[in-house]
Amino acid sequence: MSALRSPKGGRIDRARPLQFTFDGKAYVGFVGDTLASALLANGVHLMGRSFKYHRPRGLLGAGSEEPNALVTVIRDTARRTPNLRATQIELYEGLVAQSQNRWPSLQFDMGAIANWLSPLLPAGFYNKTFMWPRAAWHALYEPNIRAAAGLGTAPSLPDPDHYAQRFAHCDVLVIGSGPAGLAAAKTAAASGARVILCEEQSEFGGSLLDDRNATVNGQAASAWITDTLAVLGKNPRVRLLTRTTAFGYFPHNLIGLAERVTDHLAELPDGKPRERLWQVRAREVVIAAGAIERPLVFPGNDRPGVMLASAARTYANRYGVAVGRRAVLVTGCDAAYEAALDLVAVGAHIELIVDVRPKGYTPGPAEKAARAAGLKIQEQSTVLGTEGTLRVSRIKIAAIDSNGVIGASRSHACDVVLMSGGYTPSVHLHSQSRGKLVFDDALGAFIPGKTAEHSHSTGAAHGVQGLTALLRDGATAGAGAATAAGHVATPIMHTGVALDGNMAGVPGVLPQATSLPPTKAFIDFQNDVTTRDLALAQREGFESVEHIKRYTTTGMATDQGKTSNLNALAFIAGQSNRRIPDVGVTTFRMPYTPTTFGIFAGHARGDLFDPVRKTPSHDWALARGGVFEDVGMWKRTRYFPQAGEDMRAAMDRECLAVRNQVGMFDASTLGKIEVVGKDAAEFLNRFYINNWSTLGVGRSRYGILLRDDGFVYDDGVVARLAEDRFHVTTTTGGAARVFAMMEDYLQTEWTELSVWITSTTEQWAVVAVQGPRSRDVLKSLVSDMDLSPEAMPHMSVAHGHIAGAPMMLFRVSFSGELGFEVNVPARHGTAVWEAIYHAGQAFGITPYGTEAMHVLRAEKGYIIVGQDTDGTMTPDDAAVAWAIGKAKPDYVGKRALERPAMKRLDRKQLVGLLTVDPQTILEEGAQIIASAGQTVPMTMIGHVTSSYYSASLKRSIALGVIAGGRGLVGQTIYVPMPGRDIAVIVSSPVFYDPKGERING
Amino acid sequence: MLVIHCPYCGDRPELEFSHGGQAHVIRPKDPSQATDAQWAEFLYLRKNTRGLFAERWRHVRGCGRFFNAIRDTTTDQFVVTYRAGEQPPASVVGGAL
Amino acid sequence: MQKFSAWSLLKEAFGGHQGWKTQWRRAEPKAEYDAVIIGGGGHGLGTAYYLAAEHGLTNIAVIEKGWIGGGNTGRNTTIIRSNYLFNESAHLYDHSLKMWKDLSQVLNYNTMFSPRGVMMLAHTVHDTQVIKRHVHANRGNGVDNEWLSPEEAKAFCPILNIEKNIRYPVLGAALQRRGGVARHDTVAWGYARAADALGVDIIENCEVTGMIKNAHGAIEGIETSRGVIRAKKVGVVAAGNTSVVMGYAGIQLPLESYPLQALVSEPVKPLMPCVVMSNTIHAYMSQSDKGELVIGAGTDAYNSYTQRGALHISSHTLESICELFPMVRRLKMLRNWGGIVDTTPDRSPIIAKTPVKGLYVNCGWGTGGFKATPGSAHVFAHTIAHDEPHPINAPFTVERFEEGNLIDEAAAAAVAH
Amino acid sequence: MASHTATAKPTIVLDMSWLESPAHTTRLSFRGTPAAIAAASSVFGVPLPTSACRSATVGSRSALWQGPDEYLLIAPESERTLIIQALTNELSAHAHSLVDVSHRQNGLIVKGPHAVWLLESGCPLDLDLSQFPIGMCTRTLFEKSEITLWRLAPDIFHLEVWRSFTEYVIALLSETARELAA
Repeated sequence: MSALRSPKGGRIDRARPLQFTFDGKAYVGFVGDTLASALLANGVHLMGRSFKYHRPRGLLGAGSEEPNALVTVIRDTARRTPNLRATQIELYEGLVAQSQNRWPSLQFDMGAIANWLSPLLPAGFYNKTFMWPRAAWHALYEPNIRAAAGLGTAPSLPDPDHYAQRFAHCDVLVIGSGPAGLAAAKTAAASGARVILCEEQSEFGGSLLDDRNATVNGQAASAWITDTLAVLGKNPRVRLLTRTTAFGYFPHNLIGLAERVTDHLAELPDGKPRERLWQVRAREVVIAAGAIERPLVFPGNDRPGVMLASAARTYANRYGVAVGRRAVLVTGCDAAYEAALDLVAVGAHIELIVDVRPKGYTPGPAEKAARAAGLKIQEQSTVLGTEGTLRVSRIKIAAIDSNGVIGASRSHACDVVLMSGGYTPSVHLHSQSRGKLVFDDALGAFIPGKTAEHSHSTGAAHGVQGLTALLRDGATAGAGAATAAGHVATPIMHTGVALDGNMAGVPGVLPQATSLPPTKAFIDFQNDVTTRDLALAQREGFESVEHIKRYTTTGMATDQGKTSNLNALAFIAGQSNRRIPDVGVTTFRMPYTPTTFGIFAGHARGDLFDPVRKTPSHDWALARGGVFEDVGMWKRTRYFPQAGEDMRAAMDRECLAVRNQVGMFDASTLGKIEVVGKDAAEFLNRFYINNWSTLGVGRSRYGILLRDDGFVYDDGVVARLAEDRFHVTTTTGGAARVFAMMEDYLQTEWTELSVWITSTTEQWAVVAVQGPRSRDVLKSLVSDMDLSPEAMPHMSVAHGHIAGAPMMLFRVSFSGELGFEVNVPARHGTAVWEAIYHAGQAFGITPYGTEAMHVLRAEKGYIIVGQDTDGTMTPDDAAVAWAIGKAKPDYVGKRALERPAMKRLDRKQLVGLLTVDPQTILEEGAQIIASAGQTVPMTMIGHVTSSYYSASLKRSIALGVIAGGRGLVGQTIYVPMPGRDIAVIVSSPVFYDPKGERING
Repeated sequence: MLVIHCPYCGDRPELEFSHGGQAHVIRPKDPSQATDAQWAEFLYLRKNTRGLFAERWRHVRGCGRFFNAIRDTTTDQFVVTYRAGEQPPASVVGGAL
Repeated sequence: MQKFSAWSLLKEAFGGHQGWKTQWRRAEPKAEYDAVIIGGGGHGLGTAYYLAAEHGLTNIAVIEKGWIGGGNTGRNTTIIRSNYLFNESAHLYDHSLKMWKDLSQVLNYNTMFSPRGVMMLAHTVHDTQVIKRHVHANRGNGVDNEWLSPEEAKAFCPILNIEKNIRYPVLGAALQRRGGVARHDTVAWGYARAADALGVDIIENCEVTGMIKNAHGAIEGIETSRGVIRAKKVGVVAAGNTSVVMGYAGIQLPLESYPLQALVSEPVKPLMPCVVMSNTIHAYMSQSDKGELVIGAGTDAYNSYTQRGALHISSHTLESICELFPMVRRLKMLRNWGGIVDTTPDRSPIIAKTPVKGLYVNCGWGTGGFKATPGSAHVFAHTIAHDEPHPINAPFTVERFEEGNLIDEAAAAAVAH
Repeated sequence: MASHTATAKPTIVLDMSWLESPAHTTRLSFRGTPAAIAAASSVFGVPLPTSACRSATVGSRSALWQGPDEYLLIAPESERTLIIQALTNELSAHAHSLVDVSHRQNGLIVKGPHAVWLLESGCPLDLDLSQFPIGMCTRTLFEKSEITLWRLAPDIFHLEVWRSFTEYVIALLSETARELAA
């Protein structure tokens, strides 16, 4: 056992030692230790290097406020976690930790040259330099700045761990489990309210765990905690969460909690997530987040060994560690005297207590206790500097006389300096919720003011002091919250006995000699922001606290200014002769402490990233080597390559099969909407551009949908199943939005119409059977329908059965061939697909995918909305104006088509494009110019929207849109590609069977 | 994630809703009579109120209904929600309409 | 203006940096100016600078309700690119990109413009078509943009996940090598300092509360929280608050203001050499000079002035980021913030004269205004000085919505089928 | 991603007893006027609830409120034709829409002591019995999938999930259930 570890006491388990390494060196700690406490017990203070100057740094604190001791914990190559605070890393057997931002070693870091160059690197130095020579910024300066910046190193492999998410609801969420939080939870739970109590640390108790002597209702604090937790634990309406940080307060009382589930374990249990996001919707929130001690600002306040007094208490009382053997306490706060007493209790020597408060303050209970204990106290003094390279070794103290004149300095040997500037209530969550802050002059800090949400700040987070007061304030807050949530609650009061040191302090910078001190006085430790930086920013005219923050980066490090913000404000106030509240306060934003990306992502990875929507033929296609594409959330088969085929060969084969024999295609992804009601036709008349009144029952028609701005939005075939019933199809991607748009008009514009819509996209599996032999294939499977052209002409629809399944059969073609679309209830889809495939063998049936489908329709000049159109095209642009029901007084989009720009003759119009060289295939998206040989900027008159090789036509074909394109048919235009202009002849968009004879086959 | 009071289903999480833009924008009964400027106003001009704003929501992952709400755009707190076709309570109309 | 350079820095270092002057004066509003710019963001300060530097208007003021650069200038993800589809947009943004290149030297203020390359990912066949259309259109306009295979994309950004087994695999990418990032605050400060040196008054903590028109309806001045300021010309560049300010002049614009979030990780050593954007799965990421991963999220669905966004929006973004860069999953979000973006129906800006004589407006930048800062300011200054738009911003009128001449980049990206 | 070292893990045997796939049923989407709703109640033999988010069950038939004019009628598969015919015949005088959606979605039963815990991993609603009582039914979300959630007992929930989302919902629930095996 190291000499710094007390023989007994603390909350560690001395019977269970743990081996761990830091920077490759082996150490031993105990169960219950943090990495920080274990290293301290081993005499290690140097734990990190600062961001900018690479100064050696030790621990400042003992909790999540720690700015200095950032390390990387490495479980394996992929499980490497940078920038963890040593104060929050629970020790486990075999823990491997590494220091960061240093090379070659923590003790000797070349980067520390920045410290020697620091006169050249004041705040904003990079704004003023690195501008010459111009090219050097990107080539030289920036790469070096980047390499020097950053802290830890990210893992190089994907994170194999899992992250979970969960929603939770409660009446009262209590954040923090110190005396106020526990009292609040106890009262709220007793009222019958649903309560969640969350605690950032590994065990409940908060500040009570740091106090040796406190009692509650006559019981030792630790025993009271145990009893209280037992009561809460037995209540089924209470959920207790440790290692859980409330990181964000979102609108309407949604609180984000980050629970660390396995990071403290040596062996990762199978099935457990590493961390879990709780999205808690609380009726009322009790914020009992405590207060954080502030450092004092004096020259050399950043040496390893200079730390917060409260941290020394925590290490002594929770972990049984003396942070040093010979300590000097510098304080502007009564409560810090308790640290000196606690340190004595773990065997340290208090060299001196320096009280920096101006004369005239009233000594508090802790100071009186220290005096009673005979500790040496020097009043009305200041610190002029510290010494020591990797650890503080001396401190220079000077008295200040009644005129404020600083006297001669006297140096004291020490191995640790404790400091306290008083306590800052943790108002972060209150502020995140948009609650107001008010400055408490007595405390010297901001406390929560008016709330914006249903929240109750309590305890030290509310500026309350003294154990009994904390317990009462917590109980009152708990009762208030439970009552507001609709329960009958009475505060359960407790009486606490503790030393109750006063937490008020002296924000800002200690008085200094007028000559420049040789060492720096740090305000923001991690980002190396000194008083000189803040002064410079003000000198340069940065007045707003937000400007100063951004210019100097104070408060912007990974601790988000938990220990520095108020000191910065106080310094700025002092410099500009303003009061702290007049300087303002920077906005607190989520997260309270840095929060792992993984918990925001949760399970969403791979197939769980987004639902994978599969059609009934999916597995069949997969088994046959089908290649898929993503269309929205759907997987669609692009093509079915046979052995040795590339995409082009497969497409050619599939296309020719449809043209010459028969092909089958899974069209199940198309959106389907059943429109029912006596006004169904009237509704569709108003909604689509077409005239539906003339559509007979059992017939279908191609419909075009615009938005009210006149641009093409969707298309699809609409069939009339009965006088009052239509089956509407939409594009695959358009299903949801067309449905929503229909509901919008039905519910809010045309409420007089008697029409209802129902989505049937997933009710039907759809197999398109296309090609000259399609009728033959179906005939062999259908016995109860007449499929003859007379009985079932093009664009007809009828009902029957196929392979034992009820069928709605469409005679329809998106290929230009004789074709049908077989609709069967979806659970029959796979069987019917296979039945058609088997029956089709006799006719050479070929499954085809979306690529062949695209070629086939392009050969016929059929557009694909979203490919041949974008959101800027009118029906006339897309050559589908023929579909407009001309006599209709109105339809969605009609009025917009009358706007001047919509009628311009130079609008881009859909045309066919035939390359002069038939084997040249244009690139989709390629631009079109009127004349060859243009230099940049070219006059681009259109672009290629679809382009393929047509195996049927044995040449390339393309569709495109060209300004005034229909007037250019027969003319040569050019598609400029790097190094050449491709000559293209403008043509009709119908390349194959222009008379449309095959469709009637 | 806001809590939105659906006039049919009660308080529900924002995830279940889609926003429908400004409320009480009425499509002209006879668009052919509208001037280009009036049509542009119908299509594009929306109050971008800083303060109480009447807007539409649809409980798309719930009952499917469109409804109206008055929300303070400076705090995101709702004042009231009411069914489509209804007018908001006169006491809260303020500058929202 | 005090010259910034390595030499001045060295010189000042010897004097303990006591000799640095105020970067811009804390000006008191005068009773009257030749022109007043409302809005002290990058666009507004830049407008003032170019009015002074190129058009000789030096009796001008920038009025800012809070602190300069405190709006979207200081809240964005700093992505700079010009690979827009339509000629109008490409000309505007490329004008800007060309100005970025020299901005540090022009302003004598290191804006840390870093042309690290901006890569836009394609995840579907449809994405590929849309992105290639951009590549070709950009080439025709002399805007660099090249198509990369997944392997080439990974070579350019080694941490990019191009495995085929992810939900939306990367099928390719468009790369604009001239694109990149800059340090956002420096743009406001650099313009402020340069404008101040030319005599421009920069007035912070001054909220506009009204507009004053003369009997003929022309602009005569503004009312502010610090009194009436007369002005012959007023330019409004108030981003998310434009509707409110223009309302004082009785003008309603087709704008809606939405919350937009961004976030950064804790700083880490360099791992992300460029900017990667994925419109399909909504993720944007780069790494700042400090080492923070800078990540953009989408807008919330509803109008709001709260400057904050919802948890599920940032979660959605991080899902995508973790899928594309699975080694960042263990890194931590350090800071999240929100801005108010003003969007037009076609998501392109309005940079134009208004029906009120002497009143000009520059707004509607939506989520993409930062990249346009120098170019936007430059053409807006021209518009104010000449009472006529610069040829580059001539198409960006308000009237285009009535006529139907929309410049709708998003609509042109269409939707998948 | 193939090369990382940390994936070798013992296989967990997942307890799937919390999940059940009920037999296929008839599902009808019924929408109509209040009069049609009243008429449908008597024809279907189950009073269609007029309170939001409530269900009614008589024998093997259930009516689930989906919206103020929209119900999901659930009945044994064998009764489909019968019910459709009866409703169509009897309701001809009332404006309504009846659409067979039997194949549009699948039913899933999530049950057992962890049912609520499992559902809370993806459903944003408060599933406390006081807020989501037995018989309550509503469309909602399970992560990125729309579902209809219907409570049959304190620890038994019936989910209706669109066909192509079913695999996703089960996979997510199973992912959460891994913790139960741990």
